[in-house]
Amino acid sequence: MTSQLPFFLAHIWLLPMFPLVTAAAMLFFGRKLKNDAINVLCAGSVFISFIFSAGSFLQLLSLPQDNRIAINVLFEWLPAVPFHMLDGGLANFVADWGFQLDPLSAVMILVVTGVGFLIHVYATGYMAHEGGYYRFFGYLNLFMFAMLMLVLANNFLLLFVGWEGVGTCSYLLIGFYFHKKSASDAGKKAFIVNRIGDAAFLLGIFMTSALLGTMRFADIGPALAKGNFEVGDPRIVAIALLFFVGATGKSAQIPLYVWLPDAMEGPTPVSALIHAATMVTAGVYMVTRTSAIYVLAPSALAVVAIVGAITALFAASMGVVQTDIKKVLAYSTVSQLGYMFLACGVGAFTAGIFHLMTHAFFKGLLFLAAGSVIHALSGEQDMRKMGALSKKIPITYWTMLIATLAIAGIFPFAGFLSKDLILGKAYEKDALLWAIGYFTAGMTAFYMFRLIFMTFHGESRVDHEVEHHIHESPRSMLIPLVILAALSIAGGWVAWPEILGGNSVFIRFLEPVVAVPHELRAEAAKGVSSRMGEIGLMLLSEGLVVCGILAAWYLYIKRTNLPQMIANRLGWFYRLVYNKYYTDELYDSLFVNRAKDLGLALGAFDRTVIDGAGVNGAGWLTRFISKVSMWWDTWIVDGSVRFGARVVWLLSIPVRMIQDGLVQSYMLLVVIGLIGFLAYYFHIAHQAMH
Amino acid sequence: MIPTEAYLILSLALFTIGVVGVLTRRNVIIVLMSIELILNAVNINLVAFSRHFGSVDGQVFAIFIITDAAAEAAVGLGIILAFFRNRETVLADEMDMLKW
Amino acid sequence: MGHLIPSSIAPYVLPVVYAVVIVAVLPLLAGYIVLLERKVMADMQARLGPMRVGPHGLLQPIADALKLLIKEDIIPANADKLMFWLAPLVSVTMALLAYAALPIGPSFQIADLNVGLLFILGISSLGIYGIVLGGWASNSHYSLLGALRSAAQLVSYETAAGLGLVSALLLAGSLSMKEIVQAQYDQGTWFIFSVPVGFFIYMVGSIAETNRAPFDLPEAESELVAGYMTEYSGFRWSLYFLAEYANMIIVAGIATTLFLGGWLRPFARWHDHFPGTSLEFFDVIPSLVFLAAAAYCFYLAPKQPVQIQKAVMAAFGGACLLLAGAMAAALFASPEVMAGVHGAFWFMAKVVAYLYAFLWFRFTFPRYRFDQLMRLGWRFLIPLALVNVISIGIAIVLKQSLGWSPFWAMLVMNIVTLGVAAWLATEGDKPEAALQTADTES
Amino acid sequence: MILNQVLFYFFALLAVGSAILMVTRRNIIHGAVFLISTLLATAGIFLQLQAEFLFVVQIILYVGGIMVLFVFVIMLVNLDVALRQIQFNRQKYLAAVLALVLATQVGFALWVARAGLNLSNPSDKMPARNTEAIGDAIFQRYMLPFEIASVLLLVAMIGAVVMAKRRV
Repeated sequence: MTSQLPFFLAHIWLLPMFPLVTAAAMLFFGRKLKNDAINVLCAGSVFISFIFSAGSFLQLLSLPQDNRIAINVLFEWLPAVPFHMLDGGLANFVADWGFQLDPLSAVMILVVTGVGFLIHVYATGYMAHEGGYYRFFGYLNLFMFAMLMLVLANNFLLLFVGWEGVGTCSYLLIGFYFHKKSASDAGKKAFIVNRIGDAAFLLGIFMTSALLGTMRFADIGPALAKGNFEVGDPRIVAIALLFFVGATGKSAQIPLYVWLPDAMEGPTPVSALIHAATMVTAGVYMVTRTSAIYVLAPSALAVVAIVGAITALFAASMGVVQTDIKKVLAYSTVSQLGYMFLACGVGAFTAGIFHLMTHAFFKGLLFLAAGSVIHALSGEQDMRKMGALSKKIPITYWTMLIATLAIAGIFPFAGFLSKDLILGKAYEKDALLWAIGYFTAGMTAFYMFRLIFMTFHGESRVDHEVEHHIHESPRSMLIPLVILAALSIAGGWVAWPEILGGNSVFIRFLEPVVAVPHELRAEAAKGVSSRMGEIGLMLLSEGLVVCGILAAWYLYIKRTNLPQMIANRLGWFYRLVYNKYYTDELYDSLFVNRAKDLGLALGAFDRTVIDGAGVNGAGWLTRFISKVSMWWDTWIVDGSVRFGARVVWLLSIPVRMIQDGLVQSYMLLVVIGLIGFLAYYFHIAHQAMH
Repeated sequence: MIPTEAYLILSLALFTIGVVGVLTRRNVIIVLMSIELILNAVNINLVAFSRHFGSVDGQVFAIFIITDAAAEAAVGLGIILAFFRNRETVLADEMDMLKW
Repeated sequence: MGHLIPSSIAPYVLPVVYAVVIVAVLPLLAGYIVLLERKVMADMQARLGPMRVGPHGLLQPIADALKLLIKEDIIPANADKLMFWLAPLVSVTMALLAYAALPIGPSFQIADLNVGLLFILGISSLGIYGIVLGGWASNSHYSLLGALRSAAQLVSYETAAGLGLVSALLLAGSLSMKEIVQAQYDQGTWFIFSVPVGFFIYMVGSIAETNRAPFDLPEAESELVAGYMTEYSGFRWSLYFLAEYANMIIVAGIATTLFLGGWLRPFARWHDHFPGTSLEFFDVIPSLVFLAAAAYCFYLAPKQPVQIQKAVMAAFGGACLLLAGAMAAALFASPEVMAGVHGAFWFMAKVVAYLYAFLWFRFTFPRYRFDQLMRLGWRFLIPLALVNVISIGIAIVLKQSLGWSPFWAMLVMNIVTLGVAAWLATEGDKPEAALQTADTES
Repeated sequence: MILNQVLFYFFALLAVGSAILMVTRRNIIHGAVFLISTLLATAGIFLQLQAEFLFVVQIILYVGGIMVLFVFVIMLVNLDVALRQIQFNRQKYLAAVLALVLATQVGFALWVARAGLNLSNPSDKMPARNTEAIGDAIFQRYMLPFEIASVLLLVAMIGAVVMAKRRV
């Protein structure tokens, strides 16, 4: 079918290859290259793939509405093997090296390559003075490759390849400053926590292939239809839950969110690209990709929604008390991801993807701006040592302010549209979920403006030696900021809701690929809910947001000592929240230390039983046997040999006495022989005479 | 007219002395000289018999023996010189490099 | 007087007498040869030479002999007594022993061995032991070096000299001295004219054998003090001295016998075959010589400063007069006596001429270096002698088998030999031609 | 006749005595000298056996050639330490005894054979001119051995030169 496809769609598989090539180049001979060459190669390759994805997106648009899908299979990865499914039917298992482009992955590749390119450009400025420049960009390009593989895969197995690839790259990049213990620990933490989710995800994949007999996304829908499972089938629920566990791992949801705040140890562009814009959203993508399964498992959907809502609330509450600027952004990322899962959980997968996109814009911008601030303050991350920077670094200030307004959800900005879409859907599903999301929105506004005020306003608390050389970042860092700011403003307009007289193009663009729960489908058939309700919801949220902003202003500009008093007032709760609800300690005491104990026990077992009894015993036995055989060799074998040699030596004594190499003794022997000969001759003659 | 056996006994005596010298002396040069002595005894023997049988063949053989003695002395002394240059010794029982 | 002597020892009487005469006369002769040498040297160097002892030093040899005999006899402390005592004895004994086969006249010979020539060569070649042992026994580096040098020199040049003699032997066809002289008489020519190359080779070789200049390296005063004689003194030294001069006379006698016709007077064969010709005056030459000597003595006698010297000079003149008379008387005695006496005269004359050549060379030629000496011996003389022998053999074959005349055969082959000699002379002067004489030099 | 016998016994005693001294002397030079006298005595024996040519050859070659070579080498190799060293090797007594045994055996053979060979009265018909006779024998009957001997001498000469070279 690839034959009649236009060029870009026929060659999607090229898309991940550009970053792969440059990554290989970096990792193999990057050490030899100059920084400029590295910039051109890496950013250039990402830009090329961005152009490529834009082109393929346009060509995808040109296709007819109902089959906007392009699949090209390079080759069969695992050859077709017939096997028995759970229901006994015979299926042909096939996993091929195939790429698939449909509206969902099109959005994803646009976000990934676009934001990725901007962040590459930013990184060229941010990392300019770091060591291991080529290493950093090599990892970054490798991540781009893996992420594109992830979003372009046409089957679970290939998606899992990308899934693990991004995990590996995130590990490498978190631990980029491997000489810092905290950084390497954070990398390890991220990796291990992800392992849990990945294990579940892998189980889900197995169950899927066992149940549906296929791995291709395109075949899942038909397989489900052919298997005509009724809604709530426990096997489907199990698959859905397993997938969701995988998603929580990758996308930092409760209970596996703990790795993301620590991941802020990595360089800021990494935080922006991987831990805000792209990778952490892979879970959302995956859930959306498998929405056909989820709609058959309402209970799983409920779990997703609840977990997402609670995560959003928890993370927001933790973000309120954080003082490290990047940590604040990290918790806000977690809570925004919670929003997305909330959307998915209530069945509004398209809303989730929409929020994913807008979030990629403004959260990436926030991280980059924060990085610019840190850059300006030469490495300072603690907000209590900032303040009154708005005049000193205006561009950073304004772009960050825009992003903050966007994430807070002020009316025309992108965040407003996506978040209110989610809230609307949640309200239609369940009021409690809506309430949580609503409250979270307020907290978001509060802590984000707390960040803004503490950083840019009030009186300066910057150290003096730092004070002197505060400077605006270079142009290579500012241009991405500006572009992303523009996107944070206008990026959401592609889904301008009908209520405000728009037509949500984006939603309808995504409609064909995502499934919709039956009751929603029924409501949709029943007709749109009351306009006034939606408008009211919007106004309510705007009001709450404004309150949050004012509270932040009051606390951190007007009465700067008040936060401390509040903290003292509700001490234990503050401490609880400030210490992140002791989650890490809890996990440590529950899992980590237990695992360590298990390791110790196993180690003891190894030492005592396996090493002691087994290995050392075997060694001792071998040595004993070898001693015996050595005794045998020495005394019996060698002994007999030496005995033979001794005998020969004894027998050869006379010969040796003869063969002494002295000519005169030889002469003596000649004389002796002569005498003997003469004696014999006389004997003969005497006999002859008689 | 002196009987032939007198010459034979003389040559026997010289021969025995030569043999003793060859077998017992450590100095290679004296060993060589003893060999010359032995050859000399043989010469006496030959000449005595040549007179005994009234033909000169014995003397011819004596001449050949003298020739051989000359050759042997030349080569032997050459060897001794070379050996002495390398080993600083002319003792026969220190020349045991054959024994390896 | 034959009946006085028992027949058992009759054949041994005459040889013993001859031997006693020779042993008695030889030292005196040697002494006077020394005097002659000094006089000739002085003459060649425009000096007078010994004049004090006796008129014109005529008694010098006796004085020297007395001095040597009464001189103290030193034996070095570390010397090997036996050898030190034996060596000069060996030298002089071998030198004197060689005279046994030397025919001074047709009848004046101790023993006519049929291997006479070889006997003389062998005995005189034993003289080397005197030198080598003496040099070794005196336990001195100079002596040892001199001894080794002279030993090497003798061994090298004996070969050449012997081969030089062989060419004459081929012509003579015998080893007996008498027969050799007889062969020259029969062939009517001295072999020096038949084989001049052989004579030349033998002459050089004999000079080297007797350690005379220019081959006197073993006793080169300038290099090693006096060679093997350094540690010797007094009587032993005089024995060496005597041996050396005896050897000189021996080689001169051999040369005379083999090449110069022995006791034959010039043109002997013509004289005997064509009696009454103008050659008769050879008979009176001996008497005339001695008469002239006597006259010179009487002429000098009055000129002597001292009375005693006048008397001595007159006595010498008288002695010469007696000899002249003896020579004249022999003319009228039996032919054998006449031949014996005159033969002895002619033999002595030739020997003295040969020795005069020795002295002449000594005073005119510079001394050789050792490697030059060896090169000359091994790379020129010996090959030349071999070629000479071969060519003489060819000449004899030409003469006997192809019936050439002896004159032409000898002429052709000698020309060939001389050509080879010229080639060798150019060839032997190659600088790298130094012989492997490492042993003798170390 | 008497003089003949006197000469024979003189020469014989001289030969044997010097031979014994040659074998037993400590000083090599003395040994060489005694060997020389032995050879000279032998030469006298030859002369007395009417082998004049051999007598001269003995003197010229043996005494005048070979022994000179010996004395030479002795003087080159002569070490004072050699005088202080032990002169006889370990097997001397055994060797002497065995040599005597051999001598007795040969003497026994002689004693047995003397009658058969009629040794007591040798024939007295030697050719008069000894040298010519030997020459004829060598150059006619023993031509080939003579040539072989010459080749042997050549080989020996080359060998000696090679051996005695400074660095071989």
